[in-house]
Amino acid sequence: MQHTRIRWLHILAAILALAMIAAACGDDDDEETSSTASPAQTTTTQTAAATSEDPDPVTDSDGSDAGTADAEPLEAGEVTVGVLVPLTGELGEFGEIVADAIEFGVGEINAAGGTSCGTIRTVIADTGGDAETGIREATNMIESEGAVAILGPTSGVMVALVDLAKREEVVIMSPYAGTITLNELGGDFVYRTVSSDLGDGAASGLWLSSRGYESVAFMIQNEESTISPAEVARTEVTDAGIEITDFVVYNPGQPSYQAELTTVLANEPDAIFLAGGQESGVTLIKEAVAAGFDGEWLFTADLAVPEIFDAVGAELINDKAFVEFADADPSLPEFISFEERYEAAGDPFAPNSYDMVTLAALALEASGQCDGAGINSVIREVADSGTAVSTFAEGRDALAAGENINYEGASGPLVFDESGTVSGAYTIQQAQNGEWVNVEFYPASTFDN
Amino acid sequence: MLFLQFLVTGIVTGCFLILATIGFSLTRRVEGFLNIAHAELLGVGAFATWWFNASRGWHIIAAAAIAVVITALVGLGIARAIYDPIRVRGPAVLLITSVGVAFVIGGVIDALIGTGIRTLDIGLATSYEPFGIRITNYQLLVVALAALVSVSLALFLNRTRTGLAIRAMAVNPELAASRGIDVRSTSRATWLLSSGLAGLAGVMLAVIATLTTDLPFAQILVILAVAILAGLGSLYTVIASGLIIGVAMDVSVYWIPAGYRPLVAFAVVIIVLLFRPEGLAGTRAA
Amino acid sequence: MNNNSSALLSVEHVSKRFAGLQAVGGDDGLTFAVDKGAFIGLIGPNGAGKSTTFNLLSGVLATDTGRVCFDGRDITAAQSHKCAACGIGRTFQTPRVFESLSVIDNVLVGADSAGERLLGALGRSWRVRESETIEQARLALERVGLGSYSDDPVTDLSGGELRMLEVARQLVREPKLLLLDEPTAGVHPGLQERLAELLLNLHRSGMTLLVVEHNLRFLLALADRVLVMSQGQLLAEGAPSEIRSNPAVISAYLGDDHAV
Amino acid sequence: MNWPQLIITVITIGSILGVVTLALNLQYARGGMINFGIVAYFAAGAYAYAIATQPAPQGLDQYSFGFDWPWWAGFVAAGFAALVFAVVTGWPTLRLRGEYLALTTFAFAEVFHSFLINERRIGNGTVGLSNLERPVSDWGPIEEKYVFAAAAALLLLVTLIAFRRLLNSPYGRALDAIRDDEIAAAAVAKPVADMRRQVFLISAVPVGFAGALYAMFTTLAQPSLFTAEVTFVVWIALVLGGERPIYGVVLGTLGLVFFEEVVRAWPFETVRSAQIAASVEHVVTGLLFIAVLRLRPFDRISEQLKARA
Repeated sequence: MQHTRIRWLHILAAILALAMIAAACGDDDDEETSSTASPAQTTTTQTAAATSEDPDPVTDSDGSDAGTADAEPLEAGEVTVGVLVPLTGELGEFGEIVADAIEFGVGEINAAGGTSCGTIRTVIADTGGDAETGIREATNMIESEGAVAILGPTSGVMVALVDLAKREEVVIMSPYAGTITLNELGGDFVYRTVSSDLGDGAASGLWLSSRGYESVAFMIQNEESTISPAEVARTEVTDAGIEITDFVVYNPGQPSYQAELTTVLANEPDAIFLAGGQESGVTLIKEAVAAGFDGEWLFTADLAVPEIFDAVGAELINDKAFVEFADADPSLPEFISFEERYEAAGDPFAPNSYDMVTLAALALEASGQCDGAGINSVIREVADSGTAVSTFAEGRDALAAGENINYEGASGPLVFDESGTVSGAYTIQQAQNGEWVNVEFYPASTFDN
Repeated sequence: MLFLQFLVTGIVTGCFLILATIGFSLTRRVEGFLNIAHAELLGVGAFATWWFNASRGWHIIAAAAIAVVITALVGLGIARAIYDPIRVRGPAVLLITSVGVAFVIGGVIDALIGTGIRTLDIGLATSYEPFGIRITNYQLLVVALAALVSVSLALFLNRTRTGLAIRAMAVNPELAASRGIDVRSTSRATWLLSSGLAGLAGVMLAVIATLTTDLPFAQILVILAVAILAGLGSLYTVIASGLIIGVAMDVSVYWIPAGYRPLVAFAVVIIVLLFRPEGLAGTRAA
Repeated sequence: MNNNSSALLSVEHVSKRFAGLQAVGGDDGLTFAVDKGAFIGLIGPNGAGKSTTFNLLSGVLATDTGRVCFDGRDITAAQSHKCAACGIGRTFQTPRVFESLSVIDNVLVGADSAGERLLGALGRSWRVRESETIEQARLALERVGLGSYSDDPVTDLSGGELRMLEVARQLVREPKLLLLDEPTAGVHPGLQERLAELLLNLHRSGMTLLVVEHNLRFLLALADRVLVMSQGQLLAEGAPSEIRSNPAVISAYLGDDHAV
Repeated sequence: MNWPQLIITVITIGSILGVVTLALNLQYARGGMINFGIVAYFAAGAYAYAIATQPAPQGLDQYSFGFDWPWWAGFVAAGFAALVFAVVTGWPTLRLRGEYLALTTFAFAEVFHSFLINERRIGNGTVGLSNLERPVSDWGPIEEKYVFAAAAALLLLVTLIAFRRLLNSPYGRALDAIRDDEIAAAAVAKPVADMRRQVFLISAVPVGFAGALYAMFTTLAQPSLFTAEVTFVVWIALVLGGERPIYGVVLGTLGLVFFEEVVRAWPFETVRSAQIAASVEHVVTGLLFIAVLRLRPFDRISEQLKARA
């Protein structure tokens, strides 16, 4: 037993040593970065000081000076923004759209000379849609890369990051996390440039109710982002007096969905509301059509891509299928201008993503504080008070002229409610000759009760 | 009638599970460990089929044949390069290594294919409704293939020299070696066979499902369920447990929400194991 | 309980079948009794059911029919560790040792320590008596002639030494009844002598012994009574001298064996 | 690369997972029980903590229970929940051996996971319970991440001490005996079934605590955090570290988390590079497993440590 005790002490000593080294290094690190944009506690005091000195930072035309003073940490006068999206896994394609749109937005901002905190540098990481990876990558971005904002998480990851964001005083924003959980958690350091699933579901419900169906079946992928809007749509449809023949919640990743389809098809609904991913969606559509279903379809955003026509076979869904998703009003001048500048503007959530990064940059500029707390303190004002602007350059110039600004985004007017959510517009598109064509548009005002 | 429809669907599901599990079970019996990478071999088969069929424009049968051969060779190569040198370290190390192998194959497929969905260039399934029960030609193909594979594998294992050698290895490797069985060539035959079967299951996956790079590995849970239920038993128990789990999962949808399908599969496993601790094969040692 | 007062162990109409084959007990089952302090030999040809009988007595196997009483208690349905706790110690036909433990630790497992209970182990009180227990274990090893190996890994021992180790593991628990299954098999002559001496000593100190043995020269010199089993049934019973001359025994067992 | 941050993360996550690996080591290397559903006990702890400390449901919440207890009560509840789950799963399964036990526990974990996803009244289904309570938000001059790292390390340490003490006692000796030969152990009056059950139950408790700590750290209890992948990771750590030596187990876990963090610490500035990195990460991780399992570096280190002591 004597031996074990000695060995034991060795290990204890080693762990303690490791912990001490870590703590020591940590202290050093704090000293080095405390004068910088690091979100550590020292910066918080600066923030407080800044706010008390400048009660209205938006009008602080001196912001650029403060910014350069603050921006020492990043050698080349840079400010870091984390892009945390799924690049692999089921939502990989959407992650790519979002990341590309952010890249485009950052390019514009930097081409315009960057913010007064410096040019924007992005660090990109893949979450694979996994919350744990999201937390660890976000922590890395904040602690190691000094990110002041994290853009682009999906619903599940976004929910996981809420606490981290508030604790570290870093703003997180998503262009597509509709989950209703954020309706309670969001609003402080947590924002999204898309409306909540309540609106999404309401739009689906509205469409289904307006088509004159007598019966509708719901097929819902077992995920938060599909179940919560479907629940809303269910209420809407029930209230309209339409019979819901089935409400099937299924797991994705199956080779076939015949079992799930059995009762749905047996009940012969006029339409199927399919809220699912591409993999399950395509298989389901093919299996249903092969089994003789010839009613109409309503899909959700995941299927709002042109690849669906290749995968399913355009002739199977032409004219019969509709898709519903949060979308910019194509008649908005801001969207038209965005479309002219960015070739992939029509991709789902691309305008929302562009708006997200532009807003973050404008808030950085307006607050004059190059950190998350600064963004958080002014982002609502930047979005909705004063001179209307639609690009970063316009906004920066207006701010420099001492004006308040109101960012009118490519995806819509962008006004954050209490939970940090914007009210959004929705589009219904129809499959026609192998492509999606707009047939109905629900502006944000449709859902203001 | 609806119930019968569920039953038929369940049988088809079961037949796919048989195809997916039969090779996995063979490896487990002969090589003595759970080869988690088997699910990714389905992916190799599926995406090889897709590449030759949809990208190169080959006929589906040619694409499928070459895909099966490729998968068999990939499986054999992995076994020789990675599993063989550490065989002596026991099943736990082999199992964890196979998780590593699954990561590598998955990563390579991811890098080559990328995100998004892939479908074969084949027509939509045709439905038949004999006696009011709906079944498609692709479903019939799955059932036919499962039956064909089962019968020919049974004949192979019982009637051929190599087959008998594989069975002898499964029962007692040392004894087999001492009786003059060429262990190395028998092991090669086993790997070619089990990986080829994974390739075939992959082909069927490509035919009936919509491919994503995540889809093959998503099948590992059900494969495990079937393999566990079958225990270390013969080919026939794999067939039986594939059908039991397939039918249980699909018929359960008749009563309980579809989201619970995996729960049903594993609940069946637990219940069977509690009564027959060695799985369906069930020869209990004293 | 109808056991008579001097019988430590009584076996009544016990039988056991494996997959339909009768292993122990014929039509009426196996019946015998072991008196307190006796030294009994159990012999019979291979497959006579001797080891199965041991497994039934020590609770490794459950009986199909019949009753086993030990020290005034019915242990018919008792599990193996309960039987051991009652005071039945045993060794195995092929030695069973704890391969990852050292020789002394193998013996220490035999001793019941306060530190073997979950809460006891987390406390420190078991350490008080541990040195005493270790001393006992060393003594037990000395008695079986393994004293010099105590800190070696058990894998270094020969087959015969492993048998001795099993005996030592039981000695340290001081069982009331010790069942020895072929204690001399594979044991070299020097150790055999030592074993004979040990068994006599144990016998003299009042321990009850039941020994299965193929080495009849060894056993018949020591035991004071011998049971002969054949095909799961008791064939004969008596003093060693009677058994040697019993014609039934000779034909069933000794006839086709070149022993004695 | 920001080394202090990396070390903090490695200590925090590594210690939490280390507790799980230690429990697995106790069950496997000493108790001879292969538990392939260890993640379920971890999840049970996390969910118990979440449910205990969560405010009562309101508004859009779908969960039915929230007791709003203080964090320490939640922590205790987590250990208790893991224990209860171990009783429920251990009672029918522990008479199974080896692979069959492994696979049944795996099946139980899958059933539990599926249940958490589908029964939305327990924990909101797939979205899980979020914004969980953290013990204290204000630690004065000490940053919270250090507090968490210290708490995790402390839990690991306490578990290590308790397990070591147990295993260096006659109890541990008896366990080894049972694992080596059940029949022989029973022949010296060791209650084999009882002791196996005890080991199964006591090793579940720290796993529950680790689950609670993990829930506090991530402020989240979500089904996607508790997939079979966690079980795989912990087993990999166990095998990497060598099954037998208790320090090797800790070393293996810390090493694995360290590797994961180093891979992730690399900043990618373009979408394409991040995409390539994502698939390369899988390949590299897989290759590393294969290499480490063949070369066994951690095993050797801990053997050397042992030889020196």
